[in-house]
Amino acid sequence: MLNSFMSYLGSTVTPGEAGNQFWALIYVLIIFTGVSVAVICMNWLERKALAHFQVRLGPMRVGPHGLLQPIADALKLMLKEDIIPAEADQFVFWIAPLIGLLAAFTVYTVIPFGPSQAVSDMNIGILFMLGVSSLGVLGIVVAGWASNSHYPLIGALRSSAQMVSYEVAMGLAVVSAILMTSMNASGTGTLSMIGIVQAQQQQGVWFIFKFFPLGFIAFAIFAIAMVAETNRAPFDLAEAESELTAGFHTEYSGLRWSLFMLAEYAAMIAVSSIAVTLWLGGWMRPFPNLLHAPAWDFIFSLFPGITFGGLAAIAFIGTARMPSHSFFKIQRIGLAVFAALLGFLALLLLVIAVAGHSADASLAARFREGIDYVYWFVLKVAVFMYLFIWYRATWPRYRFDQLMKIGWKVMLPISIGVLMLTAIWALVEPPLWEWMRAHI
Amino acid sequence: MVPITTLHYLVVAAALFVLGVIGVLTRRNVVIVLMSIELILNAVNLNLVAFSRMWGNLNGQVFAIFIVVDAAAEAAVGLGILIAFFRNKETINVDEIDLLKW
Amino acid sequence: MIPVATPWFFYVLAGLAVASGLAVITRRNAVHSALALIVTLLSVAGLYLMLYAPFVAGVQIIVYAGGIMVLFLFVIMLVNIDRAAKERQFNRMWPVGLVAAGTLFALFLSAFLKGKGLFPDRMMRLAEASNTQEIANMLYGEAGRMGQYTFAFEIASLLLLVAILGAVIMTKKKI
Amino acid sequence: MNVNDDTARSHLDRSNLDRSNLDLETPEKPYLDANELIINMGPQHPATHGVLRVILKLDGEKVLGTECVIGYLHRGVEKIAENRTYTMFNPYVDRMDYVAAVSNGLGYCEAVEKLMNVEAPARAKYIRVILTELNRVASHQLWLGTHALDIGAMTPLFYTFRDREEILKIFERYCGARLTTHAFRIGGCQYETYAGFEKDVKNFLTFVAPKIDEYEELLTTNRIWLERTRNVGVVSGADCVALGVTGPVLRASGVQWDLRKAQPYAAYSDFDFEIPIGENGDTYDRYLVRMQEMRQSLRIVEQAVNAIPEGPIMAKVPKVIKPPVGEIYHSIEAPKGELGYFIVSDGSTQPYRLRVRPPSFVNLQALDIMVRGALVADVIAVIGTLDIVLGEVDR
Repeated sequence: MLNSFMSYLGSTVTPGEAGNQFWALIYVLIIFTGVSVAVICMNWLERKALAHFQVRLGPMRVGPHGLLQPIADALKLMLKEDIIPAEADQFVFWIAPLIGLLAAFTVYTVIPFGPSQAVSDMNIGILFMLGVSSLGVLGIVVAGWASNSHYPLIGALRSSAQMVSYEVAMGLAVVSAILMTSMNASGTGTLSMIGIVQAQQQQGVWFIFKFFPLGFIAFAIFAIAMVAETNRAPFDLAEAESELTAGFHTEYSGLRWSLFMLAEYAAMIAVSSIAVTLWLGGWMRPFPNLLHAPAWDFIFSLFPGITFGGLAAIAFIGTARMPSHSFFKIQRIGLAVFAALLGFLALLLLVIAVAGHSADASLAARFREGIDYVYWFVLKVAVFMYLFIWYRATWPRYRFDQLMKIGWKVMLPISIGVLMLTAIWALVEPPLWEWMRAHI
Repeated sequence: MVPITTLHYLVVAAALFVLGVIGVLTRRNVVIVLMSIELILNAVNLNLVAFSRMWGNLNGQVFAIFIVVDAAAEAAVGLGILIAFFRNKETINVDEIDLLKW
Repeated sequence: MIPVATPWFFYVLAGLAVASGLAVITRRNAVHSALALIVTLLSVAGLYLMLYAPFVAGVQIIVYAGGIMVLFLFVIMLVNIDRAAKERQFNRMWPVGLVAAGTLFALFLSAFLKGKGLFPDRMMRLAEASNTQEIANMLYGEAGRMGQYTFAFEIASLLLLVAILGAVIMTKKKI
Repeated sequence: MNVNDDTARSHLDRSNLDRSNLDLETPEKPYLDANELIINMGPQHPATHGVLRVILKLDGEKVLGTECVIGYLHRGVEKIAENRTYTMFNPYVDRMDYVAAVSNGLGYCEAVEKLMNVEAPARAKYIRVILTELNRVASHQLWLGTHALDIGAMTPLFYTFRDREEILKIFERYCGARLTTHAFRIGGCQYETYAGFEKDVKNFLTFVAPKIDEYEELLTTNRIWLERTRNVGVVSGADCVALGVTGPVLRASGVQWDLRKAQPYAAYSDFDFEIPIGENGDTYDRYLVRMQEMRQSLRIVEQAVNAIPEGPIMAKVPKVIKPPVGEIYHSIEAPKGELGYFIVSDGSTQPYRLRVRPPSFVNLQALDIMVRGALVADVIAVIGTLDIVLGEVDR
């Protein structure tokens, strides 16, 4: 037992590949906890960022700057009465949020946070991800049907039509990225998530910049389709609150409703992870090939510490700026403790970075590497998360027919065109280089 | 524990196949009849993939993929017929679809 | 990689598949049937994974569970289920059908038992990592040659096109 | 277009106003596809601007017809008037269109003044114009915020509320109330302007002009906004006239009809302003017209505040108001359209009958012809663009 526990520590493959069930379980637990925490953070961040977009403050009362608001919300939702309408289909109503949640969380088993920081490296990784995330629509459809009410039903029909349509464009955009992985000596591509990032590493370019502008167009299509896929503004027709009151989850309340929210945010992080993996170099730090000297490695490995240090500094400034009134005393102490925690984390990360730099191939070095990978991956995903909030603050909502028009008449043809052009380019480019090398 | 052999998979596939056949033969609801057909196709797929592993070549898996394609086409057309039928007769019971025209 | 194809997995997945398959044909409500069918499909996908057919498993999840079943649910919502659920569920010939199906199952089993020698007890280890690539080679051909199934593949795409057109024409109210 | 054109009147008989095919009693067909799905939108619905109930007959997402059910906010304002003296009734009118209470008060006071043959002094008239136009801006800002929210753009709501706040602050400093102001009295204004009123108004003018550009920046050229509003809820000028629709909805359909120009009341004849009109009569045009109206209102306020005359603010009005026997109809251009008061006096201290012509109520009639054949989402957009206030619809 201890043997298998220790034996994995030195390995450089995912626990799934190493066949180490124990570490796989640990990774699953870490990732699921991490995702849940990320959803909570995202909840707070969305409310705050959205509030600041809209010249208001957002939550300020529960904890300093509303930091404890998500926890209070979660408590409230858990304690709230969980109403099941009398005419609803009890069993299906009960199971619908779980389907969505399960689909959203299962996806995380193949997301590569680093070359070995994933539960498993399936060689059909991306196929698995698309497939399982497409199961999420079942939860929505079934929830709308089981509520036995008109608004949820319309919401469910809308969202199922929407998700199925945008999956097509999404899939084709993904295929064009997968095609790019085959641009190596053997001419063999890969569907494995880790393999895709490694292909970008080998080719020395993020796929967003590959075959410019084809990679970028494919990425843009994916970026639009993924907003539609997760039912977020401006494609949030399924839960358009001004039209369908709340769409498919109109009849849901309490914990079950919060499960839908959890699934939605988890799905947002999941699709952003796909985009990051396919087009933005996954766990790679910027310019790994150009700035590959150990010194650069060291500098970039300081980033996690610096980020947390910056957050701590912001929290400290917030503490200092709090009104000096006895009413704010507890809040001030809370924020100071929070800032101190962040600062401690920053210090820890910096120490690890320095220790990992000095001692090669030690546990610290491996630790530092892992932190680096996860940090860059999470940073890229966080950018997408911010974009989701930004979209929501800026844009009105599309109408259903316009949404369908964009999906089928704009995105699908463009993605097919990009796919064909990518294939042609991939065919033409190597011989062209050969020819140029020979003649020029 | 007995190691799992091809035969195990064949028995599962046979069970699914028979369940599908029962569904097709006895149910009245067309939607469920169509779903039973999916069960049958899945049983066949399971057989093909099991044999593919037994013989160590991939022909069976390729066939399975073709069957999935066929299932998609069948579902689309079947459900299309169902909707057209429902629009005209307002029933989805298979034993009321005994006229070839109306 | 250590194979995870332990018998336990097989028995659980097989049991799930058969049990939910039974639910598919017995449920009164079509939505429940559809949900049961989804469970069956996912367990069968798990069985494919155990048979070293990851690509087929992926296709099963994407096309069946994510595509076809959504279509089914969509149609179930379009037609009125409430009335259908109140009616008689089985047709009058159900004993005949049951007997016929039982006979079929007995036939299968006897064939399996009698022909046990025909099925070698071996289970080949298929190359899992290159599974997708090998399937692609068979479908599309490799190194400039036409694959074994390229023609069939094209026919299949044509079949899909015809199916799309047929479905659209049939369901459109006014053409 | 000439409003008195006979062809416009006869438009009422045209088939697109035919309501006979809206049979809400049809039993539900058993399937959703060729169905008539009947949906109850409201009275508790986030986007019906209060307690409007719209029964929608849908074919999938397509609207086959609508039926408005109103009266959830009915308070019997007109009946109350018969039991109150003219002075006592004055605050009640504020509660009809509560986002444009100043306009309501202006219409009522002017109607009674007209009935009594009294004229408010020039200074009172100018104060009335300033406050009314500020209120128009506030009303349009509220409309813009809620309309954009209905269409899915959350942010403009908070921007407009932030700026509307400045107007409400001016009201509060002037008369102590923010929403239901009761700013005017029969015969003039009760309150003299507070010290620094002019400065506040001028500050507000310089403050809000760039903000209106800000709203426009967010929406006017936004592709999604354009797609959601262009050719949505189209209503022709002739239809508008036939239905009695007034206000920005009428002007967006290309009919240049504004009571401030057509029959100037208060001091409007003194000011130079334009009447913005639209071309297509769609939701986008109505949006543009209202945005322009805000700017024009600011222009009027600027002129008025620069030229505000000195003098009394109250005309000679008896303590007990007893208008002579007779009847009067007086209408003003409220932010939402023509707000008219028809008062029958029997010579006593209370009106014998008082009838309000509320713009929201009349404009709401256009909902059906605007959304028929459109999608559910358009119903929301159209309810928003009609700019109804249920307090005024139901009274």
